[in-house]
Amino acid sequence: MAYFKNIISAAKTLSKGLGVTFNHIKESRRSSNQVGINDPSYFSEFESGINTLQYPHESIPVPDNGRYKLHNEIDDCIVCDKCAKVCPVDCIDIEGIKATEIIGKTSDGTSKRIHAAKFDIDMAKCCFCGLCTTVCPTECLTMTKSYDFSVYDFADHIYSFATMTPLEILEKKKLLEQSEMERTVAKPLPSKPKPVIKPKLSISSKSEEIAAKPKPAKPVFKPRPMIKKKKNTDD
Amino acid sequence: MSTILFFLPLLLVFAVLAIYGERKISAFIQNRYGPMETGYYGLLQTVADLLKLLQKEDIVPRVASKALFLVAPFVIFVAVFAGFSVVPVLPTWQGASINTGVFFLLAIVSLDVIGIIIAGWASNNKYSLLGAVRSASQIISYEVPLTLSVVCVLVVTQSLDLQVISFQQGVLSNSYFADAENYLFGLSFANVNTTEIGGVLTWNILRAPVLIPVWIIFFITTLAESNRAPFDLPEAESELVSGFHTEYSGFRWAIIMLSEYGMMLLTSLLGVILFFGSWNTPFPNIGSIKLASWTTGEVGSMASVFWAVLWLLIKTIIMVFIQMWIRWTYPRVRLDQLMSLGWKYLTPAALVLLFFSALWRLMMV
Amino acid sequence: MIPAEHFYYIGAALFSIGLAIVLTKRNAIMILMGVELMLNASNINFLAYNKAGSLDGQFFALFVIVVAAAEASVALAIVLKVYKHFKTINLDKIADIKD
Amino acid sequence: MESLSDKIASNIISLSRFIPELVLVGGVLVLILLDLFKKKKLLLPFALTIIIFCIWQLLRQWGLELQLLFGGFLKLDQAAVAWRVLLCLATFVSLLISIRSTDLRLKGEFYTLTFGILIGGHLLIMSSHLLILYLALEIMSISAYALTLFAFNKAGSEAAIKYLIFGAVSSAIMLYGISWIYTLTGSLFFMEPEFTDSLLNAPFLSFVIGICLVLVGILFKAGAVPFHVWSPDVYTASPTPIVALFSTVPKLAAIAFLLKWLLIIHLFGLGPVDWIMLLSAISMASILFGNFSALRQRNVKRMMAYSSIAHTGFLIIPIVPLSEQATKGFFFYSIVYVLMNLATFMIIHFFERKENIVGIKDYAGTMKTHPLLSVLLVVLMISLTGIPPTAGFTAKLLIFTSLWESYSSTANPWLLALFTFGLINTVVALFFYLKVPFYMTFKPGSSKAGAKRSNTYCFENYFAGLMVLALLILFFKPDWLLDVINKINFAF
Amino acid sequence: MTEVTFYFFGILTLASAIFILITKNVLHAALSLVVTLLSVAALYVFTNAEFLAVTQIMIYVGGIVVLIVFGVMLTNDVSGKTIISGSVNRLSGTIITLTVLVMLIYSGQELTPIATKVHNTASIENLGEHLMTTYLLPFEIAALLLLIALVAASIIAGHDLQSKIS
Amino acid sequence: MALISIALVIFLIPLTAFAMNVIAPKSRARTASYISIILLLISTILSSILLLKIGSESAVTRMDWFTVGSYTFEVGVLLDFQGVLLLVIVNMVSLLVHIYSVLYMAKDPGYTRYFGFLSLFTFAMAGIILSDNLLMVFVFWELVGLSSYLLIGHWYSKDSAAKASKKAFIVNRIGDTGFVVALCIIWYQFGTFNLDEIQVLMESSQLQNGSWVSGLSALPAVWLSFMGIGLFLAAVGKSAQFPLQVWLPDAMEGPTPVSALIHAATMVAAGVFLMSRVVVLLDLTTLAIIATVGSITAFMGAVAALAQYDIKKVLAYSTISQLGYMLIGIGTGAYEAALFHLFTHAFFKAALFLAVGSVIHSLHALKQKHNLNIDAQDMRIMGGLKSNLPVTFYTYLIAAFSLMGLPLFSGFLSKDALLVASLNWSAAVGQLAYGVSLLAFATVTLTAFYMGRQLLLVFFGDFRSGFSVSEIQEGGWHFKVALIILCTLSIGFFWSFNPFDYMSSWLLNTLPAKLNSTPQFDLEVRDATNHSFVGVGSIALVMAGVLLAWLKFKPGKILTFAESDQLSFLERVSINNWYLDKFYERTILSFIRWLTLVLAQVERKVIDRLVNSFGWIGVIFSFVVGWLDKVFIDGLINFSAFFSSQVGGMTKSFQYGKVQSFIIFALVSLALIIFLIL
Repeated sequence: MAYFKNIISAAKTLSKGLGVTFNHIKESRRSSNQVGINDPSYFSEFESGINTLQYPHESIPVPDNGRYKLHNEIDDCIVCDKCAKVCPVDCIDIEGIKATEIIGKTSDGTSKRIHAAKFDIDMAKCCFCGLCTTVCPTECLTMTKSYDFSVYDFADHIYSFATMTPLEILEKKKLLEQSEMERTVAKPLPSKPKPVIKPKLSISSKSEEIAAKPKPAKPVFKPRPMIKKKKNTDD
Repeated sequence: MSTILFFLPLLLVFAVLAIYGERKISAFIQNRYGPMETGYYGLLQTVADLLKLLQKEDIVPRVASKALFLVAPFVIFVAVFAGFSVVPVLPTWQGASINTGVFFLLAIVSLDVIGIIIAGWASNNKYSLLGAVRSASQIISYEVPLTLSVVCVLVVTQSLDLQVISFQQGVLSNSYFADAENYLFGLSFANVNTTEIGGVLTWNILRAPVLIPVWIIFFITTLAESNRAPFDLPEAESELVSGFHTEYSGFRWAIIMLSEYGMMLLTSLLGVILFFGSWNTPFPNIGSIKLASWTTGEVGSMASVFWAVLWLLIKTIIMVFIQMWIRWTYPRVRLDQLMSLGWKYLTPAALVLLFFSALWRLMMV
Repeated sequence: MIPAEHFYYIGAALFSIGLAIVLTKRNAIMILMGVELMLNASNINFLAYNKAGSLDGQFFALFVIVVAAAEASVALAIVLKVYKHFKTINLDKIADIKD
Repeated sequence: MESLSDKIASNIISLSRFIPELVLVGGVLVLILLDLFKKKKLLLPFALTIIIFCIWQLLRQWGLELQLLFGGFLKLDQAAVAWRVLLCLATFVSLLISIRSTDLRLKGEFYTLTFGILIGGHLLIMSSHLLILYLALEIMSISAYALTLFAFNKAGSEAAIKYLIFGAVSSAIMLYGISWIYTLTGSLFFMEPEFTDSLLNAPFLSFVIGICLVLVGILFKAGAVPFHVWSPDVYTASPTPIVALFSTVPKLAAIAFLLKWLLIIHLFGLGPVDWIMLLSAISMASILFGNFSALRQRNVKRMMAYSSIAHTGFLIIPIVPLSEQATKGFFFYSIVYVLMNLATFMIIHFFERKENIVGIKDYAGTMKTHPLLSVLLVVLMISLTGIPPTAGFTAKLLIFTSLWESYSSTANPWLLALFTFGLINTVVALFFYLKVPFYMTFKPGSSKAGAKRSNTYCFENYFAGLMVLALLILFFKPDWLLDVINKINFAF
Repeated sequence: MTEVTFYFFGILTLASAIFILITKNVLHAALSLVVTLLSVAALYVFTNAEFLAVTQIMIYVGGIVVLIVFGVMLTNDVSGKTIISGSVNRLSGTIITLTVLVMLIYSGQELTPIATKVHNTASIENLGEHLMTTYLLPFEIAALLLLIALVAASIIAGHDLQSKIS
Repeated sequence: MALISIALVIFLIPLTAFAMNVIAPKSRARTASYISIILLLISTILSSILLLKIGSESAVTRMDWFTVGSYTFEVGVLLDFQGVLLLVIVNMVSLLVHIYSVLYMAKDPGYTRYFGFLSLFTFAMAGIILSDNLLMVFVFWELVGLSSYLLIGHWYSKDSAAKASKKAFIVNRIGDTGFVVALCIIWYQFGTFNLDEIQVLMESSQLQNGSWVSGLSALPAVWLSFMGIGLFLAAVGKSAQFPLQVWLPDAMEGPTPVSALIHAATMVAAGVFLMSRVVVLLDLTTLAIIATVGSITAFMGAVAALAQYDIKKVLAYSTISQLGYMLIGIGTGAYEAALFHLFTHAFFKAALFLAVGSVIHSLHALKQKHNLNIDAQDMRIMGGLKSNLPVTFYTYLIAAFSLMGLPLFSGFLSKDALLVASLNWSAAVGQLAYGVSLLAFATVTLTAFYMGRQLLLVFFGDFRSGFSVSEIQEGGWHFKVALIILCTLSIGFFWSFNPFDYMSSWLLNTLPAKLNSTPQFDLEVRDATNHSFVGVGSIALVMAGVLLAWLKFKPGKILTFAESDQLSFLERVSINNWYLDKFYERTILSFIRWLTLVLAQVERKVIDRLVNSFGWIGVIFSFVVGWLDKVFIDGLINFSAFFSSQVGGMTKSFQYGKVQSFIIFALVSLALIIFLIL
């Protein structure tokens, strides 16, 4: 009879279920070992014990190549603006001031010609794609292991890496204006006025070559509108 | 009066602990820790929550019918709390000794349906009303097998007084009934007299093993009666946004929760008293090792009070634990499943078992 | 001891109130409530005048309660049916059968 | 004080006398099970078998002396046996009527509720305790409320709620009357001498009120004026087999009980109240309202409702004088009433199902399309009126004879009034009963009835024919039945 | 003390009953009915009919009233409009009721209590024994009654469902 | 014993015939009708044998019917001369009508039904005749009424036929109420319904100090009159006497043979026969009433027959008139004369009807042949038919002479006896009682006039339908056999060897002389002193009537038939049957209609009035309140809203079907009952 079969199967499955949960209670006497992803037993030991991490007090080891918070070594940065251009979510905000002469060298020997007046990364916007790190010519922009950057204020997610004080910025701007004026006075026929109008684009010829690269790379980013389209049709 | 004095604090403490316990148990079942931060091992978490609730604003929706809305939680609470009045805690003390004890308990507890309906209706919210109607239909439906299963026990014990039932299930039965005799499994023809042995052997569930399935039915129905998972359709957070108490907040919500935990405690107590030897010790006297007598104490002595309360609470807490355990194991049933379980399975089974209980009773005499 | 007459007076008043409800309310369910009051009035009489040594009154009252439950269940089923057909249980509006 | 085992033993003995009812109750359970296991086709044959079995068991009780069962709750005497056989037969025929309507026939609940009414009738007939009276009336009422709704349409629900409310109120009033009598007497066994003794000593007003309140419930079931108002609606809206049942079983059981009740409240003639007056008035009112309201009806079933109200009045006539002979006439009338009414409803049901005829006017021309049935219906209508050569006449003759006899010995003017009134109304009755034959024979048929000619020669029509034949035979040879009735002791 | 409690419950009974009579809101009436029935149950206790009192609570309050409330909710628009019941026959109803009341009270005065006023306490055992011996027949009839009511209610309420299935 | 078995066979033969006709399939209809004719022939022969055997004796055979308590109801057969003679006549006329109908109804779709009901009627009639107790008589009385109802409504598709049958039945029931009342009184007084026992008891009963003592029981003397009047009322209904004669003309809607059998020869005579059976029970008052009513009916019927144009209606009114004669006989104590007239009338009236039927049949054939829109029963289109319907004409002539009361014919004998009796009675009672004789004699002239008129209009003169009279053809042998036998029996020789002297009639000599045993009934009315005067006088009156008719409708005279609005007063009275129908329509029927209307609605009305009155009180109250409102506070608008809502509520509450109002109604009734008891 289906009636009694029903009862029996119900009793069986119910007791099975109770057994399962009771095992969990039993196991909860101990915490499971917090092993990192590197550990070979990372997936196998998932079941037994309490899996919760009491986070502020303890945390899972992160692998060294973890890609979490962005970090810019401002000393090595030549303010080439490539990272800002390539960023799909526009989370990097850069403002550079042309220096009148070479202001220093990076660790790999590239000479720095531009002051970084502003180098802000909005981590709230960041999508951790890592494109900026790949385009960085001096490898000054890197992703770090640090994943805990919770804050109370939203604005605190904007990390500033520029080290210049407002006074310095003003001074450097003044210097630039001065030298510009000098140049226009000395050479009435300059080769190209354009860089003057758009200081941001006035990059050295070498950087111009590199800047050309992203253009063929654009199709790589094309999928974005495509994805959007797809979403729209889904809706 | 003594009922209030004893049970109200007990209920409050229990509720606080039970909520804590529930959170912990749910956490453990889900491989979590549960509350850990407030107090040692999160012990003060419920207290903190309670304090928070008490200072919350008492919101009454504008379109609610105000008087009913305000009074409903108290109706529920009073109905549940009145049930405690007949529960015996000690051999020498029980709230109110009325000879219709269990019957009264079942009757008065069934009143909380009214409270739930008032709450649901007065909220003037369709989720609340749905929850209330579900709750009422569920409670009414499950009252039938519940009563039947209780009657099974009553057939065996031949009394409605919970204190009498308690006395029957232990070594003290002789001190209360002059000629009481307990036999192993109630089979008098087997002639294994367990009157002096006591302990677990004289608990109802072993005095008449037919009560084991009865207890299962009893237990399932009490779950439904107290709207506990997997029968928590009336509250159904995911579909009905907590059902009849959707609109309640703050202190009144706390009272509703208190009633719910009170109901858990009450049904657990009732289960323990009816099936698991009430305040009697589980240890039997084995020959000269009078474990049972030692862990019972002289009636009236402080030791006796201690042991009785201890055993009763331990057993009750175990029952409560089982309720929680079940809650976090099973998914919520559907309404039709609920009804078919109640009417097609539990009720007939309870009827059949009632018949067998009567047979067992005949063998006991 | 309370004299039996006092029970009787309460019962009589309850009966009259029940009757008034039955006669004056439009809603079918209200009328059922009135009937329940009338039954309760009888029960008060039965219990108050229960003769010593006999349980007749108590048993009668018991059976009355049982019957009332049965009747109420059927009654509400019928009321629901009426509601399904008429979309009201206002007795004034339930008058379709004409001769 | 008897010991426990004595009580149990006496109960067991009583059970052996209670077998017919146990058969019915067992039948109810088996029918429910049959319904549960989807053996719907078996339901009707099985139900009929149960009733036959019950009748057989009843007939085995035929010669028994008066017995008190279950410690006096029930009184079993020859009259009770006879009445129960009659009720069983009436139910049997009502179930037969339902053979044509599949929607009823295949519903297990229909049988359960029908049997409920039958069992209630049995208990009412036998009861000698007010609690049994109440329970029996309630069993009948609750079954009847539900059966009223069995058409499951709008009209059915309306009739049901009216019936329900009226019934619930009447039974509540009756219950209050019972409680009142209980306060007066302290006893509920109304057949016992103590009961009547205490009633004799009771204050006049209280006595009257208590008895009258109890009468409400009984008269409600009997459908007597002024507690008749439910019946037209119920008769109109319910399925015909159920109406046939309503018009016989509860009504006869209630009036048979009324007779018993009247005997008691008469207090051996020592009572302070002249109940003859009251019952005469009720009887006259029933006849008047029944007949005159029937005159203007357009629906056959509604007309039959009023007809049955009038017949209630006629059925009360023979219980008014409280003489043995009248009681026998009453039983005879009841048998004839059952035959007439059920056969009529059988035919009405046939027309309703086959031709969809409900209005009296729709019967026009059926004499051409269904000659046999129409002739039967004509004879039935004549019998209902009480014209020879049908048993309807013999029955009326018997009751009026005994009424007259009683009048000539007591010279109670109310009896004379009742007598003349009843006779005059017999004439009035003619006008509406003959409306149906009039339309059948003298009006050209509409296309509706005449279009298709369905087969008249089916089982239940033969059965109706048999009943009509019985009516005719009972006119010519009423002795065959009266000999049996004369042997029954109606407890005087 | 007993008297005071008795009259308190008596007055409560009547007051809540009158509230049912005068209120227009059906649900309020139903809840007032709860109060009435509970206080009637309390009155039962004064006749030493404890069992009856508890039965009253269990069946009436726990069962019938809940059914009634269900009825109220299912026969009304649940969207929260107050459930109003108007009244009819106000004048005639009042007159009749008053007549009945006066008649009952008047004749109640001459109601000499033949029944004794001693309410004997019935133990549950006593009741049970009587139910199974003396009152066996009514008990069985009541069982049948309940069965029939069950069948009746199910066929009435469940007919649509049945016809939908088949 | 032999007699009783023969009687039972005679009794059962028509029932057999009925059953056979009902069962017979359509295709065997004719065979069935012939078989029933043979059966009836047998029963006629048997009853004749019975008549010869019984002589002037009487025999009663009785057995128990059923017993209730201590009472035993009995059934029995009473055989006496008058009964058996009527049995012969019923059987014979029925037989002839059967034969006649084979042709007359040949093409009717309801052929078997017709014959079945004819047999049923014969059976019922035999039952009335043979029953030995009044209860059985009543039973068959009803059955006769039923079969008459069915036969009148034979052509039920005709609205007028349906109405006529209903009218006949209902009017008869009014008479039956009287029968029932009389039965009750008889039962109370004598405790038996058996006719012979009643007679014995009645003879021993006395009138003392205004109370009627019989055996152990005594009643006020007025009950004796009531009983007689009750019985007479039954006869009034069945024999179509004033004031219940209205149904008989309408009953002519039935087939003509039916009219011949039932509404001329037998059924209507049942009332007279009943009177003759219970004549012992009639006291002086009743007799006077009977005589008066009889004479009034005789006169009114004759007057009504004067101006009719429907050929059958003339005969119908004539029948009423003749039945009035018979009742004059009963009332004046000459029951044997009444019976004599009953028997003679049966034959000649049946013959007249059948002859008329033949005429109608012929004209109907003409009508169908030419597909005309004429009324085949209208005398205005007839005339000059004697040449083409010779048998019909001569039989009609003989029967008409008999009816007029010309010597040599049976009618003369019996009418003479009646007239003599009435004159004697008037002389004995005196003064006002002469009115009865006067009306009786006047009727003689009127009878002669209308019969002469009919004769002249139908058979003499020119055929006025516009067709040649040669197109009219007489029916077959069926008609002729029936007509000839019937008209032969209307000749005086068969009834009395001296056709001028009724005193020498074998019939009158065989009938027991004086049956009336009512206390104080000591009139000697069987005095023949006036005989010669009456005989001559009546012949003269007949001649006068015939002469008048001749003058007015003589052949060759051009007849103009006035439209109904140009009729003279007398004609109008006549043609409308004294406006009785209209009178009843205006008074009794409309009253009854009103009564049923009122009573049918009493149920709801009572309740509604109740509610209504309460509503009124409410309105008045609200009016007062509103008035105060208006005066003291300027709340006119409030008031009108209040008022209208009150009125609206009131009207709403009038709606039918309110269960609570019913409860109130029931409760109020209950309260009334209780107060009634207190």
